Amino acid sequence: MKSRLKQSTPLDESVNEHKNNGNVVHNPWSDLRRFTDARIGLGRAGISLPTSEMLAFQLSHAQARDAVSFPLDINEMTEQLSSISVLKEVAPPLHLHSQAVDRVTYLQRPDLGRKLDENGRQILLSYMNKQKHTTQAKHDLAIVVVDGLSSLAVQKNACPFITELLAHLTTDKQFKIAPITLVEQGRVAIGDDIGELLNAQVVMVLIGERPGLSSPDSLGLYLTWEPKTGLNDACRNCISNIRPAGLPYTEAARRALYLLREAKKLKLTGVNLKDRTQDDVIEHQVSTTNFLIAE
Amino acid sequence: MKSRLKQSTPLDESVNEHKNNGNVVHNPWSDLRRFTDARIGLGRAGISLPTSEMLAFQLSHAQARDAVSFPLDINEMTEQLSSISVLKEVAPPLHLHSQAVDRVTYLQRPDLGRKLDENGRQILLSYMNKQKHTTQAKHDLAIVVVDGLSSLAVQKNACPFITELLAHLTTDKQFKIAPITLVEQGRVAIGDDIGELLNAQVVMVLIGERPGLSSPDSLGLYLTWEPKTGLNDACRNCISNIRPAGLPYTEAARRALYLLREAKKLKLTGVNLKDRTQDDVIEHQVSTTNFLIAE
Amino acid sequence: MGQAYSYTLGTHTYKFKNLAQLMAKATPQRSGDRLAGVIAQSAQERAVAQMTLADIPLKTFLNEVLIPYEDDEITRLIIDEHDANAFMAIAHLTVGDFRNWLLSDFATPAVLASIRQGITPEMAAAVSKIMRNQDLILIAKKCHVTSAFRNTIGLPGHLSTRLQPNHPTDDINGIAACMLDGLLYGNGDAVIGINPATDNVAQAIKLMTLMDDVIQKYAIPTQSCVLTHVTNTIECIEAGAPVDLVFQSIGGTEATNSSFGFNLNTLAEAQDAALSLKRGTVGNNVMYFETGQGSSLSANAHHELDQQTCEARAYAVARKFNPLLVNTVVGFIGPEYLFDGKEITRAGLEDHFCAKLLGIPMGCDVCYTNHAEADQNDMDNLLTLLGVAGCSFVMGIPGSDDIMLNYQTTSFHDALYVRRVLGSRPAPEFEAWLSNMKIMQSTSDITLSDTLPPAFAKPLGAITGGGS
Amino acid sequence: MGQAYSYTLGTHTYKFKNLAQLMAKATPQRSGDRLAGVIAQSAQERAVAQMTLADIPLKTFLNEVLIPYEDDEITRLIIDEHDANAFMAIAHLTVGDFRNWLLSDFATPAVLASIRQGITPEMAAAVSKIMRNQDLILIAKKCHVTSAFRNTIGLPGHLSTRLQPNHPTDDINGIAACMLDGLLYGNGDAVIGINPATDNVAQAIKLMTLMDDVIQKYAIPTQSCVLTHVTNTIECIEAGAPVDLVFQSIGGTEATNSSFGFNLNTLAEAQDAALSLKRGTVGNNVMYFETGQGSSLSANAHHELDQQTCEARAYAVARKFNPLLVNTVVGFIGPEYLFDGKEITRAGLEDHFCAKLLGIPMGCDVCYTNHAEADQNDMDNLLTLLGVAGCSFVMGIPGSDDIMLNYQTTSFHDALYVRRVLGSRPAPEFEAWLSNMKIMQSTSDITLSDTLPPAFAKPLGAITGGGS
Ligand code: B12
Ligand code: B12
Repeated sequence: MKSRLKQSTPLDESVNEHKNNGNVVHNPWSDLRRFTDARIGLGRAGISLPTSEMLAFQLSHAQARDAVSFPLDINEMTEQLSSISVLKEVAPPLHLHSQAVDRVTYLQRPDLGRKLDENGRQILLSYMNKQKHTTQAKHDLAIVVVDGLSSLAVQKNACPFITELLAHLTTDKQFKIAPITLVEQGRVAIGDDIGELLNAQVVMVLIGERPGLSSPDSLGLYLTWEPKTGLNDACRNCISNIRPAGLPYTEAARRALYLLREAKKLKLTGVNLKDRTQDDVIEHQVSTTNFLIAE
Repeated sequence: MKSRLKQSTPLDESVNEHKNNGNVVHNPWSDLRRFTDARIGLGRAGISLPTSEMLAFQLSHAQARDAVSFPLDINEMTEQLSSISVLKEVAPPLHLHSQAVDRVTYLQRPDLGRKLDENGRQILLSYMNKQKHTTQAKHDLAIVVVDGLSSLAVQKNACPFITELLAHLTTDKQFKIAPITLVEQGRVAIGDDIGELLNAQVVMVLIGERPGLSSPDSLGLYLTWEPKTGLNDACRNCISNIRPAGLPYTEAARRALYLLREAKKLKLTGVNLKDRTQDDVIEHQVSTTNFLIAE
Repeated sequence: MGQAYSYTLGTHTYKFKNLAQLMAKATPQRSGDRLAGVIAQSAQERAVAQMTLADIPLKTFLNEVLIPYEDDEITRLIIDEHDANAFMAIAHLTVGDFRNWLLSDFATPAVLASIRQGITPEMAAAVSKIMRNQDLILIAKKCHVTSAFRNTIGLPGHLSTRLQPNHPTDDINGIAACMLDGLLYGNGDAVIGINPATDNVAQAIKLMTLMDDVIQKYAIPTQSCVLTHVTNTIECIEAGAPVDLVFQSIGGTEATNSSFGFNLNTLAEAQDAALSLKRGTVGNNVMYFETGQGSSLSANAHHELDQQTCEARAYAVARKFNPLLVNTVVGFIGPEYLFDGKEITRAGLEDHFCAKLLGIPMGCDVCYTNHAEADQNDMDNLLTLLGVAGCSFVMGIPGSDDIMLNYQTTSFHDALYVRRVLGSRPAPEFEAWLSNMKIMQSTSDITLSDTLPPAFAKPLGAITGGGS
Repeated sequence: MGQAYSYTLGTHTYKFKNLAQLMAKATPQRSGDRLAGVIAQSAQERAVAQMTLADIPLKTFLNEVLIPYEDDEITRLIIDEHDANAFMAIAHLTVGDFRNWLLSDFATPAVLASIRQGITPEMAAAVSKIMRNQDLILIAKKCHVTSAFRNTIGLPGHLSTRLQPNHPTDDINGIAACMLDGLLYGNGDAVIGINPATDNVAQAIKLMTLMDDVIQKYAIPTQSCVLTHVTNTIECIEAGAPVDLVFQSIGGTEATNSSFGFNLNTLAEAQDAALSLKRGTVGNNVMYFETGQGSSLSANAHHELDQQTCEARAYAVARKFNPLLVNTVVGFIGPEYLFDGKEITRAGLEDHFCAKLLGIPMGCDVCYTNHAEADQNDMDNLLTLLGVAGCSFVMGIPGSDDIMLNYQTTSFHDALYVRRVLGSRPAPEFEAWLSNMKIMQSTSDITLSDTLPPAFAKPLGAITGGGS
């Protein structure tokens, strides 16, 4: 995870727009934006945000608000997921829905977003019933893809991440993966309902985090051991900010694999399962030297 | 219009509620409330409103909000109006509706509240057509009763006021009154549409003023000479606050009659027609002596 | 009507057919503009309109008028009285630059005062549309506008109040009772101003006399006003009534004002008449105007402008007549024009900012009606924000409840709250009176006397039999 | 669960099945309480509940607990540590009287401080429910709460900021860049506090070291914090990391906190560990807590209480551990709990008031998410109101945009705005540093240097090649 050298963004250009006129004081450190997407070095008019920055912000906000209501493209997602090669051995994705019937309800009723609707229950029950006849109806891992607050996040990042993850998981032939479920209007805890019905040892929820102003597409991962309806968040682990401009897929997959392995070892997830991936990675053992303290 | 001696209201009682405890400073002049419904002499906690007064206000506000959405009882109003003896000679009240279909629309679209809907137009046209065959289809006065922002105001005050008014008007046999119209979801200017269709020389709109915290039932009167669609408020005269605790019916009628008479004389209403009723009333020529300047 | 504007964002090009439409679409959301059909269709369109507006040179507003010069006497007033010298300091700026410039440390109170006459209402409206609430507050605070009659209004760190003792039948003792209540709560330095229930010259004179008697008897350094129609007030003056201030509701288009039954000549005539009475002691500002977003649209006199632009244009009318007081009655008309507490708050801050920038002694009737989505908490918020912004005055009414106009505005208590919490003081002449009369124990930390001030004990004793 | 309450209004009798329900129904409207099904069904029912609540003696809250003593360690904490002596001064009051008493001139800052330990969270919540926003502001301003570590937070007339340099991958230079930005905008006196993207002890230590290095190198009189789980921080301390403050999100019920994975013992252990490091210079307050209405309901751990009452109970947890900082992250969770700007504003003022009344050094993360009905103007309003109320600190983030937590909070610029407009100053030790470092030209009128402060010119020059 080295500092990424960023392309200059629209922010950078707009800074100079009102340069000669409006008495804007520029910040000589605006150059540091190559280290971060954060809105640093914006300059100031008196002590206030310069006009161009203020308006750029307003525009971003308008766009982020739209992102919230952007619906998940089920067909495209199903197609994407079906094309993951390792998943070809697994049953095709199942399409589920929470008890929140639409976006407005979803936003006002998080409780409903946490519960699978009856139709979904039936889909899973009937799937499991069919399984009973062939193999033992148990799964080592259920991956649940949920729109959450940003369908964009899921659409952009779920498949690449799953691909990366499975590339390493399937080395173990004993490991049994449940069919991927694709959930509309869901919250994190809906993984408990689904994982339980799928009789999964661990459920991994991939969910769209609420869209940020500069990060409308951030994917969150929540891992829960022995999922069942009614668990709380203390029983889960989380990996956040999975997206190209955040935690890269490889790195996220590495952490997820670590957590999966440890969960299996300790037979739990949650507060008592600590992510110690960093401990053994050379890259992160290096000093915290940064430009501010470098001599 | 002498100072009314008011009954003690709930306000008066609540003042003493928290007397011994909460460090409320009482105002020795709270007695002056007999001169006004205004919330004077409330006392203070520090410099703030005492709890009891604050909560009484909250309750009034909750109730006033309800008053806005209280619908006009058409049947009761029709009955009331029909029972006015002088009106027995006139055709029964006509029931009309503005183009604002419901309360929500009404509140958001004052433009629609100003326009008669098509159905209403037809009612008036057909009424006028029928008249053509009998007498000359002209009216000296059209009285239009409109719910406005307080149906309560209309329900309580329109009939007593009209009765009072007509008691004096009908002395003149030549004076031809149009059938009273009863309008739902209307604004003042809807009188222009109606007056024009009824071919009235003057239209008198009686409308529910927006409900106040202590005066949910205040009736407004607007007089417009030669009404026709598109006039503005500069062409009208207004008498406001007609209700028992405000301008009494007799006094309101007296003023209305004055304006009607002057309008006829000057052939106009509006800014150029000044209410000079007071000039000739002894009661109002007396000095402005009040307790503050009395020796 | 002027040129079209466009802005390309990604692949989409937004078009604005003229400056008026661009202004309207750049305005923060409010119900009146939706009603008028001039509002932006989405938050994104609004943001783009703001960006487009930011790039427009201030000069444009001198060349491209929003209502034709021939059709509207307010447009003529704005253009004819524009001060090109004062404008020079900002002539090179775009709207966006102008915001930066106003926020910059260079724009001190003195500098801001020096350019006032170079700013047109439309420039003020335009720059306000691309400002956040904090900008509106910060800059307004730097715009010092003072005016005077029997006391001085608008000094920095001061907040005055209009004592509004309305009564549904104009009952003399009812009104006097409210006046007493207000005075004993330290209110009334901006003006003691009655909205008469009955619109009648004799009535107005009666009320003027009442207030004048009280002001004289107690030697109160304040002024009175009966908020009747300007033509009535002219008659009152002719009849020899004690008129301190001439009132009129004003709007930002000629058509609005003609629906209110007056024009600029009427106001000039009234001002002359009032000045001729020479009743002011420390100053000569004799006019009192009320404004408020929505009145033009309500009179169908808005020429497709957004309501905030119409409102700002009303300040050109006000400015012409050197008023003592102007206030926006911001939530008065109702939710048809400003839907809820949020819209009322925004509008209040905009109006105050634009007026102050233009050099108007602006106060605010922080208020709402019972058909609006607003409550006392919204008023507390706006009152506090305006206090911080240096608002010249607010209303003071018994217990917030206007029993005649049927709406809620700030109470006598509210005024003391904001004075206490911000340390803002009444007009200095009035403050001295409050101390002398022993109404206030301390005017610096805003504590009231716990006992009845001696001067008022006597009349009260006579009528109440010694208090309750 | 306690007795029932009723109130007769006209012919209608309103019934409340117990104190918890009465409290809930008396609460100003918000979406979370609607979601929980505990909200009043009409404005009138709410008004009646408030009137009923106003008549309840404060003593009742000591006898009638809202969550059973046996079931909840926070109830036990509240009851067991209640200071009967401090309570004496107010023991005879009802909730309604208590409001009057708090507003009265008798309740000076010193008196208010003396009764703190006699007030329970439920009493504070109850009285706040019958207060208007202006009351919440006025009284909070009188409650002075100071705390100290390497500087002093909460002095009257001061406003501090948490510098929040979050980065989605915890990139060291990305974080350092935000820190620099914040420091050069005069922010960071409350704490420099990072929310780590990755929840991992090694990672936390890295970030702690980073901040400690900077604080030491530039001798900044401030403290650092990594907002990781309390159990992680304990591990960090054991590993010898430079921990200034221990962070934890806390809620007002035992079940909430157990869903967050800790209990009171965990916090006690962490506090001991942090105290053992003796890193404070001017004080020993080593804890930093975050709270926010909605977290209990969200964890289904609200015991049918309204969310504001749950929130106030969290302050009992905070108070137990003498924190340096507590802040309510008021719009953070989203519209599920606080729907729009109005609800966020009310909640922010309530939380600040209740905390200050209880003696907690309260700050506020004035914020909103993109799925809420709120915008920057709402934040400007709340920020200003909290500034007037004497809020201890607010957040400072580059351009308001948290690129990791995905929400908008106050920016470095916002903090300067509120300081300038209200004259509130940074913590005195930090203020001196800002002057010495030539970051601020003048700390009294909040002007920044136009040139790069010398101490930072060098590292910047090295990396940027001399500025842009
Ligand atoms: C709201 C209001 C206004 C608003 C109207 C805009 C709007 N869209 O509502 C504004 C602020 C613009 C306004 C202005 C004035 N008003 Co006005 N207003 C009121 C108020 C508070 C409520 C009216 C109401 O509820 N109407 C009922 C609703 C359901 O119908 P509506 O169709 O929406 O209302 C229309 C009328 O109310 C009309 N209107 C409003 N005021 C006036 C005044 C006159 C003289 C006329 C003819 C019409 C008129 O405007 C509305 C839109 O067309 C009343 C007080 C009251 N308690 O009623 C005073 C009141 C009617 N107004 C009054 C006055 C004096 C004025 C002004 C003349 C003040 C001035 N000196 O400039 C101006 C000009 C009015 C005009 N000629 O257009 C007086 C009238 C006294 C009288 N007996 O003649 C009243 C009674 C208040 C008072 N006592 O001071 N007003
Ligand atoms: C909102 C939020 C919260 C809210 C959750 C309440 C709610 N109703 O939303 C509150 C303020 C209570 C909260 C608390 C905490 N949070 Co949090 N939170 C977030 C945030 C900003 C957004 C989550 C989101 O959008 N979820 C998606 C929506 C659609 O689904 P949802 O079902 O509504 O969300 C649920 C989960 O998000 C869950 N949740 C929230 N935080 C956490 C943390 C952990 C470890 C777990 C397992 C679950 C969890 O709570 C929600 C309701 O059940 C994320 C950052 C991000 N960009 O995602 C951080 C984030 C997930 N939280 C984080 C942390 C550390 C915490 C705390 C442990 C902090 C602390 N030291 O106490 C606590 C305790 C959490 C717990 N165990 O319950 C970290 C997790 C780091 C990691 N990799 O493990 C994140 C990534 C932020 C960060 N980097 O600091 N959080």
